[in-house]
Amino acid sequence: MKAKLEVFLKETVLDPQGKAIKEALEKLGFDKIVDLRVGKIFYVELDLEDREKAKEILEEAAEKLLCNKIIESYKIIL
Amino acid sequence: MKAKLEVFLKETVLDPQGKAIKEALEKLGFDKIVDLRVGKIFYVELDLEDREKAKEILEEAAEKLLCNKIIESYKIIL
Amino acid sequence: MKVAVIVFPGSNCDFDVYYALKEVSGIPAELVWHKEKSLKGFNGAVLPGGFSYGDYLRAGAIAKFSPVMEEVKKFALEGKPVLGICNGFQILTEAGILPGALLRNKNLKFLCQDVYLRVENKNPIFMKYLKEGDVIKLPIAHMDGNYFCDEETLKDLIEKGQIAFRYSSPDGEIKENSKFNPNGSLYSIAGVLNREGNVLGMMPHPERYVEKLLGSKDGLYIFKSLKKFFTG
Amino acid sequence: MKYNEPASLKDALSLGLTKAEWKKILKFLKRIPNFTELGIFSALWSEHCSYKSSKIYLKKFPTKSRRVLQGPGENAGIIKLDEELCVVFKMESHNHPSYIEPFQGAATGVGGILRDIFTMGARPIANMDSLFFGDLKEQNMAYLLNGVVGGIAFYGNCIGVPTVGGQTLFYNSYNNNILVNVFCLGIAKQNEIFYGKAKGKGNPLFYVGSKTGRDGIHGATMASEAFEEDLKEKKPNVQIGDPFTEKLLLEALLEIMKGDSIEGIQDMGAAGLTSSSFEMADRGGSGLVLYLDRVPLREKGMDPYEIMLSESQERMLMVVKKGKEKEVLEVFKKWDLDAVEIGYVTDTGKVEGYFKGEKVIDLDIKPLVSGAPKYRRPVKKPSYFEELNREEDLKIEIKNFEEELVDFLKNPNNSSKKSIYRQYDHQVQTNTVLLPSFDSALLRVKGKKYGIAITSDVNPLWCYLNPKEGSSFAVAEAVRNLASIGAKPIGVTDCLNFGNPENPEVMWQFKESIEGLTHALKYFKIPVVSGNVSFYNETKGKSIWPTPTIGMVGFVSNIKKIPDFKPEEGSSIFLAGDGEIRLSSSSFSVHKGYLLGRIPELDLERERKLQNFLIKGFGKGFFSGAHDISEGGLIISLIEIFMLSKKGMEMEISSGENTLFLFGEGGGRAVVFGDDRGILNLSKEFDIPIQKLGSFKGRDFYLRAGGWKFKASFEEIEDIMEEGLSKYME
Ligand SMILES: Nc1ncnc2c1ncn2[C@@H]1O[C@H](COP(=O)(O)OP(=O)(O)O)[C@@H](O)[C@H]1O
Ligand SMILES: [Mg+2]
Repeated sequence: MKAKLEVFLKETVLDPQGKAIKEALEKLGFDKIVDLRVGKIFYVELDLEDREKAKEILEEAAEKLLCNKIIESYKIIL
Repeated sequence: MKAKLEVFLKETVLDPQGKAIKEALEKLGFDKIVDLRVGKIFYVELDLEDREKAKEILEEAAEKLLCNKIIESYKIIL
Repeated sequence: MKVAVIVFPGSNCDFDVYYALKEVSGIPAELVWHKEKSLKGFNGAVLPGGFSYGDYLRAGAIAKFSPVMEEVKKFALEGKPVLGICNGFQILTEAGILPGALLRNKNLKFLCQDVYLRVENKNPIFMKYLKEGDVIKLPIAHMDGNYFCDEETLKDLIEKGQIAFRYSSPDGEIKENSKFNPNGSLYSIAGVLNREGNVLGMMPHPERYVEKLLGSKDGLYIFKSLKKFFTG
Repeated sequence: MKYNEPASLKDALSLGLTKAEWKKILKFLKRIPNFTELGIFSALWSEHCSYKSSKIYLKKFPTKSRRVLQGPGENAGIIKLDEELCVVFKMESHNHPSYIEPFQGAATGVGGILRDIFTMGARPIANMDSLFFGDLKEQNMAYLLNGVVGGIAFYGNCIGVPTVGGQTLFYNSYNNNILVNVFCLGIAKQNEIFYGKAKGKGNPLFYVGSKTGRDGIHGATMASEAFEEDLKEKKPNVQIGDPFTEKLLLEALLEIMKGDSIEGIQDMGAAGLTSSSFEMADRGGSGLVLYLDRVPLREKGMDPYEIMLSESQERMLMVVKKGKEKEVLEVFKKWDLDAVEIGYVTDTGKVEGYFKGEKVIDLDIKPLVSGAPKYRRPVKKPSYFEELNREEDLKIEIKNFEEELVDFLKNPNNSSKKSIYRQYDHQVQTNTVLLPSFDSALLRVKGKKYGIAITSDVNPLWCYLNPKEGSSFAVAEAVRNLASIGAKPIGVTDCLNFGNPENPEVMWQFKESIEGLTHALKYFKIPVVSGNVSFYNETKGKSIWPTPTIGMVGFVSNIKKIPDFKPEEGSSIFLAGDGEIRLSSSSFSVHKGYLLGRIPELDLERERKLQNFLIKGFGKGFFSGAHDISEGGLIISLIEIFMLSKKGMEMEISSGENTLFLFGEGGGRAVVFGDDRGILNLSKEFDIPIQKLGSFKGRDFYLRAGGWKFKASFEEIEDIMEEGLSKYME
């Protein structure tokens, strides 16, 4: 099965990337975009069909490797 | 309203980052993860409530700036 | 004759290029801020290396919207020389002035090292003093230098003679999957030209090797050629 | 606790102050401070900001010479190059943050030291990084190494300052406390220097750069505490580096500084707005009024306590000359940066802070800054000292020379550091004449005949075994590394990394180390102009080895007379200098699992003779190259020369004790080569013992010593030399 894992900076952590991109959009006239933050997304293919199991595995992968919990949080989308 | 924009490498473009992460996961024993690709995700806050309009704006932002169509595709999630 | 060295926010080889042009190669040059809307009085432009806008989105992606880029595009169409080095090359591809894109290095790390380049072209503007098959040594310093384009474009580049340099061994041998193509570029491409041959984009830094004191003068081939083009 | 409510002893203790310090505060104020004011005290009186444990010792350093324009006490030190130009340099640690989040910790470390340099009006032209990690086989160590190197690369490369050298060591002592020391050097015209002084009553005070968030609140206090189990709680302190914004800040400031609108300026480093405002007012003998609601905020609902103590990066505090506000704002606008007037200079000797119309800070500056506590903490000679300092030297038996040598070469301490420095742009700004891999980095100054050399050195093993002489050796080694490219020292910055100062044994190490540094610096007449002390490098009661990192700046009078490492076929390879070498206390002995021994005898006179010999030899053009002998002994030096010259070397060694001769370590020695006759004559003139080891011949590295033999090609040795480190960095 396919799944997605989103990893993003915690709310309170500065996001220089998001800031620079937001400012660029502003200059291009996108005045309706009032906030923008950047994250990573992992598109994962799992060799199983059990959603619970998949979630478990992704959680473990996030905790161990994919998410730097000091500054980031994550979300699993099945 | 809030929206998300996913930007990811086209299938035909090599994703060395995804490959490296996949291999690292393998080494950690994640043998159920058989494929992994990495993309970017933009969390956007729009100053409007009209979904159609939001989609239009994000499409334009993607086409103009956020996605390089030579190598990437995108997907809007409202 | 006068060359504009464009300064984007985050450019950091702007002064190096300026120095190589003006002090070393004797080409009149001026630093031009990216918000400038006109390049009147200039006969060519160099887009220098660095990290425009921090490379925070994709390398070169935001800089392509700088006001001065309209003029750079005009230069490209009018046949005036435009040289993009490193981040400058990335900006040119993002702006669609040159084909292809520059992906993350295949080892995912920034690479600062010497590379050997085999000359693939006898472009009269930039490579007058080089001939096909020559090998020169220049340094690279980038995170995203892995050249990519689709098959059709590659075929086109080859057929139309738009490839300027390819990464090679010191003897000019091309080995795509070896340390001689450190960033993993498609077809070992290190630099490309537009169809008309007046726009060159390259990842290696010719401005870093123009004096013996710093180890090599191979970069001068390009600047001298440019000078010759201007002075006839 | 609300920011404007009265604080208590309990609050003081929770902020890391002691009971005695709390009493001292009450005595100064003659009232109870509110919570914001207490926060200010705790930050300014933290070890990191106040140097309360080290101050009495640091006073001993020599700080003057005819070249010194600014010694310790400012954002960075300044040394004259000629009548026009000067160099501005400093080294800083970012140890704790880098352990918590290696990439961002190291990145913001670089950002911080860069700001210290350009805030003085200098353009940063070179960085160095001195890194100390634990055993790479430890879980997480490779992650820390890659993160730190990645962070330094990210910040330095992006902002366009070349990282031209450094030092990287791996010892168990750093398993739980890695060290990240970053050095930056800038160049400026002597008449365009700016100081961190708030002067001129009525002058407006500007805040420039990134917005303030709740980043790293109390980072200074954190750097003043040992790591305990509650690491997790301290994690939210992590700050994110934004090199792009800093690049804009750098260019905008240097542009403004060409005009005549700035009175004084300082970056907001540790303890953010607190330390910058108090220190600037203190140096200027003035006072400040701050309107805290004008500070640009990134997060909602921040209160004065948080605003004063935030350590958000890429921010500066600036006193502008009255009437020049518009000029300044225009330049910032050009660079798309925010600049906000947040207050003005007074002559009250106070910092007064207002928030929503209420006065929330009302503090006299003097007691807070100059009146900060100073401690003469108890010292005690550690028990290990006598135990390890044995007179008799270690005997190490080598069974299979080639195997053991290759194994030693694969020790990450000896590995080529290429996997690290090729991630650093070391050429941007096109001034780097000698790149990483040389004993010192060398930079040209466009339009001048001279060059600037920099090196960073310390042998922490020696500093552990003998803090005093080990520290003297750190200076001697730096001098030797400079001389090995023909440079004379002109100034020093230091980064003194130690354990917990409340532990008398650590304090003893510190005291001894300062004495050793002072002794050697005075001997060589090199002034200290800036530096940094990092205490509390301790985890669960275990302190790191004393690590006084030395950043030394040298002067090469003729940039053309430097090593080229292109020896002629057949020319000789000489060992220059002599003196005691020992196996115990060598890095080979540690590699073999020993940790003991008296360190070799320190002989500064011998070091000076070698230094003079080397510098003279370069001046005369006798040397094609020279390489000092330090960690790893003669064998490592020879291999490194082979790597640099790529010329075959053939050597036959017949010393009574070949293990000692090849792997032993001591001071005062270097390998030199070039013009045989010239070198031999010069060695006589300088009374330098010299010994021919072999000559440049063929293509391979070929060494024979008694029954031992080692022969390998360049490619083979390159692979061996890279493997030890690259396998952890792929
Ligand atoms: N972390 C680092 N960053 C940049 N360069 C480094 C780093 N570590 C080591 N180097 C470089 O590698 C070379 C060898 O380092 P080292 O063995 O410490 O030299 P030495 O013993 O002569 O001081 C030097 O040129 C040094 O500058
Ligand atoms: Mg050395």
